[in-house]
Amino acid sequence: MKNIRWEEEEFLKKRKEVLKSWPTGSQVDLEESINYHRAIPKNKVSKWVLKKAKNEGRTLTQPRAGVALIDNHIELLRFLEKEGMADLLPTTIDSYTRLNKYEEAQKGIEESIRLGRSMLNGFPAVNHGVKACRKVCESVNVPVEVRHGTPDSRLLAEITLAGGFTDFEGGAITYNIPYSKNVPIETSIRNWQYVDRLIGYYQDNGVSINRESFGPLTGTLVPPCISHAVSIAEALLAAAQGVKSISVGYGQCGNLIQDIAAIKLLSIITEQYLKEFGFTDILLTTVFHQWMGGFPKDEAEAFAVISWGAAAAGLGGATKVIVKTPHEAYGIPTKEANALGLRATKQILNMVKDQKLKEIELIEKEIDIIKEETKSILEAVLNLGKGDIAIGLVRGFEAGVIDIPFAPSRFTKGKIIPVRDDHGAIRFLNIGNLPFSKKIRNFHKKKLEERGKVENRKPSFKMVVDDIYAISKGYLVGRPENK
Amino acid sequence: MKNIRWEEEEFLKKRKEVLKSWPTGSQVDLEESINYHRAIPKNKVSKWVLKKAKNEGRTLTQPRAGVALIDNHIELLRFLEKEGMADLLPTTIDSYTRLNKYEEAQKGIEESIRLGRSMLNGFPAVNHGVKACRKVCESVNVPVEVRHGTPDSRLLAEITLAGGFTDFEGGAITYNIPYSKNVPIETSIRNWQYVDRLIGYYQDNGVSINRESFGPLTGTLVPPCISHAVSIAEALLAAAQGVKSISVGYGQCGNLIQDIAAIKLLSIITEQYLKEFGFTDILLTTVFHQWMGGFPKDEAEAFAVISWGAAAAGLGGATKVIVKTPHEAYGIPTKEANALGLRATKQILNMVKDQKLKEIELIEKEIDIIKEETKSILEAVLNLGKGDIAIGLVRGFEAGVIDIPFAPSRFTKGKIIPVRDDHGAIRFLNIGNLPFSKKIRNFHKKKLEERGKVENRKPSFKMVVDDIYAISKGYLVGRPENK
Amino acid sequence: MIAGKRKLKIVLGVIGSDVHAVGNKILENVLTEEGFKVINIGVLSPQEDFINAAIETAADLIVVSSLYGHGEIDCRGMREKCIEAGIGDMQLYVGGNLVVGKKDFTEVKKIFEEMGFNRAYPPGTSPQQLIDDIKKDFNIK
Amino acid sequence: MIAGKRKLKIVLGVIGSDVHAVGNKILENVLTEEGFKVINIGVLSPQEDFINAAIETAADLIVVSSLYGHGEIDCRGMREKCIEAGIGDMQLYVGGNLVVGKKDFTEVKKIFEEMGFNRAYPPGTSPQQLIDDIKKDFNIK
Ligand code: B12
Ligand code: B12
Repeated sequence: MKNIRWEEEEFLKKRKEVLKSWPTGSQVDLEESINYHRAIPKNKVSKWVLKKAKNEGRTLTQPRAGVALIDNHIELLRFLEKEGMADLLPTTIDSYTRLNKYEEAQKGIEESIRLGRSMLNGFPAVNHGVKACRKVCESVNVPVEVRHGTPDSRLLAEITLAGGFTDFEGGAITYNIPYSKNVPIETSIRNWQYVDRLIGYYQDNGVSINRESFGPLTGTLVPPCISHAVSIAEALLAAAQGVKSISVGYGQCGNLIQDIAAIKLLSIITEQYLKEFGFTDILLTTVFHQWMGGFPKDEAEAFAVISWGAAAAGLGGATKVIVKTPHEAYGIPTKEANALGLRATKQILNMVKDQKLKEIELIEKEIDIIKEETKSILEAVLNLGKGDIAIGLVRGFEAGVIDIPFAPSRFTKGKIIPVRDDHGAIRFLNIGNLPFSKKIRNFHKKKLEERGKVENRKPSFKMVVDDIYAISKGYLVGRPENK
Repeated sequence: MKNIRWEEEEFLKKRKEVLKSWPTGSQVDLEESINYHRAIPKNKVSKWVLKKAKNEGRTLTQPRAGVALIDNHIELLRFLEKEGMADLLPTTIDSYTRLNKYEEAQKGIEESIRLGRSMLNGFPAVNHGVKACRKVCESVNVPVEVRHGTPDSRLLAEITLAGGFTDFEGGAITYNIPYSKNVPIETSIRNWQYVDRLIGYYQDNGVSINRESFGPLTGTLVPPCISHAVSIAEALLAAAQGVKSISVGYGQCGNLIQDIAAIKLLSIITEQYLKEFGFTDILLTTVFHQWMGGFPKDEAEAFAVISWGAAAAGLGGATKVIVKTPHEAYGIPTKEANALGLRATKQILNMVKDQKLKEIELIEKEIDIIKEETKSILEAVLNLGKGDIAIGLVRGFEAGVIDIPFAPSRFTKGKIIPVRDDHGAIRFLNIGNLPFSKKIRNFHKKKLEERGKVENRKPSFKMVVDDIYAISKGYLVGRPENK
Repeated sequence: MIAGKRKLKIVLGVIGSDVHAVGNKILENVLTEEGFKVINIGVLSPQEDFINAAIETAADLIVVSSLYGHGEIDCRGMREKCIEAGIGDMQLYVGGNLVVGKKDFTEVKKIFEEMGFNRAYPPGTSPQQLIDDIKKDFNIK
Repeated sequence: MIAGKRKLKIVLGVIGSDVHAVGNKILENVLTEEGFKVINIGVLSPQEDFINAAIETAADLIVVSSLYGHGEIDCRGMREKCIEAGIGDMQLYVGGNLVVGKKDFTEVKKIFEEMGFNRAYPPGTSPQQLIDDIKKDFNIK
């Protein structure tokens, strides 16, 4: 396995296997699907909508949404388009499908019909098949993206792309490490190379599908350099298979300076790496995820967290923001709650869109830090891969020079421990095996000493736990009582 | 009339008159009230709570709230303390009382009893009298402030201060020009000198009552220099009568840079003027009002506006923030809606409280602008008053060197016209008679040309109207369609 | 309005102890631009001022604003006063934030219609809506 | 726990195809610090793994987490499987975000109690609540 474009033959051979893995696979006709895509108007194609937003400096809104049954799902999306004024729509896939458990998904569909409410936490697109997907995409007037969390999404990609979706989220790392326990990185890279090649194939035939990397990873105190390194790696993997429209993502940390620095840097540094590897004709856009960790239960407080995320997304100039809802702490939102999150977000975006935050030294300094960290990680990864990012990722995760906190997967060391500094920016309590310079190590140490002093306690795992709960309890930094 | 401390004799003579103007006046016994205040614990005294917050760099929350009947009002305040976690409570006075129409207020009380719902937009404290006020203040565990909009609040002050309130909002300008049509400035200055002297009298006897100026004025695109000049003037008026605890206020503009600059400058420059006039022992705190203009009707959008205001208040370091509610566009909020606004606000404040926005050139530049403008206005006012701010205000408003936009009063020229620039900061379309330097005039002209160019239209009153509607329609800057 | 025809005369003001001046200024501006003759008596206006202005100018319509929540008390008896003053068939519109609190508007509308107002509008009604209705009621194209 | 006494043994895990690892890690941490013996089978755990672990370690209590919304499907039949496996009287607690969507919890509680769970908890229940209830149920002071 290497980060090179798959041979057509190899790809086509694999396709046959993949399409056989569940009956609906037989519904896919690639040539017919390419023609189908060619007829989709530009305002319903992610790439074009993203490109326009990028040029205009606007931030688009997108919810998460998916229910078990086709008609309900369509109703849901239409509602979010109309009442939520969503610029982009999603189809969030259920967790059984994500783990290729199509039989359980089938049970979920049947139970949902029987009980008259969605028993699945998303839309089981594979079970529903190509026609159903087209029906979904045709029923709205904006692009629809497949959003999931699937280590092996080859069949899902085949069916949904044939089904008219123009955007596909995920990646070999971002949809493996936070979403599974036992999938080797080599396996998920192979499977995602397939997906990327499939999209590359569409691209070769003039059809642009956008590929988005899932920036937030475990959603839990992920330091920007970690998600940046992963996003860049996934961009390089996708580009190698011929993908030409790529979005890289980032999950809000909560400290405004760090968030603006991170999202600004993300687009600059990813472009640089793409260029360095010879990919010069790629449309690169950014995605900002509103706070991905535990939410407050109170809806007013949730609105505040949503609004704060919208503000950072807008001020940071992200191309799109993924929106949370006031139901976040409880469960999959009703369509009404989902629309509320969207409308609050849009109000903030519109209020900040003309505001420029310029000449801020703190942001520049933070950019320098994240940049140096990200580069150290990627350099080490590439070294281990002898210049090949795919091999480098496998070896890098093994060595822990790249690592993801709080992940279920046993293929990441899980040695790094993040924690907030005294201003709420996410720093490292434990750097694990990350290949950071002495300067960077000292930087983090100093930052945590600063906080420790204020709180009159040593930085420890207790502090981390406090930080994990903090936002859901109404704070950014998890202080001990009365601090 | 001059800005000098009233003679004791003059004051006591006036008191007799004032207390006779409505039967409940006879309930006031000043010496007994002073003793009553001495027994109030510090955590229920505004000055001490504000001082603590100022020292700790915290931003306190305070709602607006008031209903016609005593028990309902108490229930309301208790609810806001408990469910809204309000740090400070208000008692908002109804509009009849504000205009000294105690007979109509009485009708309102009776109608409210008859119909079983509040027919008044606030608490008619004068009609209810001293004991009722004490009952209100005693029923909660945080300081309670009288918030109103009364050009002649002498009796209101007598009754509510005797009634145990420890904070009193308003001022000769801020509670006249936006709140009445026909009250000469000289009259309102006299009446507020009385109030300030009354508070000074309490102070002389060791009882600190906080005096807050109503920064937002008409709540409609008020440029910071205007409200700053007025706030400083009212601080000087209060200080001259012996008031020792003063809060100055500011209504959110919506542009983050301008808002942070304004609230930061407000405390610095007011301190400077107080010092210049020899008042060195005053506790000065600041108040930030969440957006005071027209609100969006949609509650999710309203939450966004509330959150954005909370963010600016917190990042700007205001001592207290006055909180709006998701019902703002409709009517007096229910207690539940009021608590929602408070909780959203607190969540944001807690999330931003450790975040420092430093080294921002844009903020420094904005501070310089507002400072120069404010100083020009105050200098002109003081010149006209030959160094006396009271006389200067009367002459200054007459001359238009100080002026308030969109006000009902005929005692302000109403010649200045504010409008937003391309980034949403509030600038001047028409400078009226404000004594601005050529540099400042050019600055505003350039800023508006910039916006005009972007929107392809000449800055005009149409632009102003668009700006007035903008936030309620989901934007900060009122662009023409499709801009 | 049809050019050449007599201009429709509208008395405009904010009733009672209400000082909300902004909407009033905008309404004056918009109605005037639309071609109506506006007599704006401004904020803090008692019922009598509306009626006197209407009589003095032989107005066709009175547009009452009430924002601050006392609308229900302030507007009571206005139709009766019109009748007493001999302009009992005057068109009366009212709008703004008519009652205290956020209430179901159908109920509020009923209250004001029973008071004798010809039209009553919910919070945030656009001036365009008002213009459209005036044109309908006065048969203006 | 009373020192010297046998430690209470708790099997902990996240059921079904659920990968939410954070709460699980924290629960392990907190329960261990409280003095319990925790056998954490982690995320993505089928019913069988819970039961096998409980049998192997002779556990006193199984604490099931389900965050992702499929709890209702994933937990069905668990009590029956316990009975089959000969640990029919095992204490079963369940918590997390048990069903799809924001629902009235009394209803949800009923569903899980009818399935044979001894206790079922609403979203965001604090670990302290869990500890308190364990102590109550197992008579630990
Ligand atoms: C972080 C997060 C993620 C991360 C998880 C990373 C990882 N691998 O751990 C990522 C982004 C990968 C993710 C993925 C998904 N998630 Co998720 N996620 C969250 C989120 C925001 C926070 C969870 C968290 O870590 N909280 C912090 C910890 C400390 O709290 P906790 O998990 O609640 O656990 C505590 C308590 O619940 C309690 N507890 C737990 N178990 C038990 C048991 C007992 C007996 C007791 C007493 C107490 C108890 O104690 C724990 C410690 O305090 C929640 C929403 C929220 N809570 O705000 C959604 C949420 C749980 N996710 C949800 C969903 C649907 C998904 C996805 C399907 C994607 C999607 N549609 O958006 C996938 C599922 C993937 C899968 N197969 O499981 C839904 C579940 C919906 C429902 N139940 O109706 C939630 C509620 C969000 C929502 N409102 O839609 N998610
Ligand atoms: C700015 C403002 C103020 C400013 C007013 C400055 C001034 N002198 O003009 C200040 C700060 C001084 C103020 C004071 C008060 N206010 Co005030 N204020 C507002 C606010 C935020 C915006 C009003 C505004 O200017 N909007 C912009 C203009 C363009 O819109 P508009 O006023 O709604 O007018 C438009 C429409 O209503 C419509 N319209 C108006 N009349 C009519 C008539 C007809 C027939 C039609 C078809 C349409 C129509 O057309 C207008 C133009 O588009 C509103 C809440 C909101 N709307 O968001 C509260 C609000 C009106 N105020 C309110 C209150 C209670 C007060 C106070 C009593 C203080 C308090 N308790 O907070 C005092 C009252 C003082 C008094 N005696 O009147 C309440 C009224 C409550 C209710 N009805 O239940 C509101 C709704 C806020 C709230 N939710 O509590 N206020």
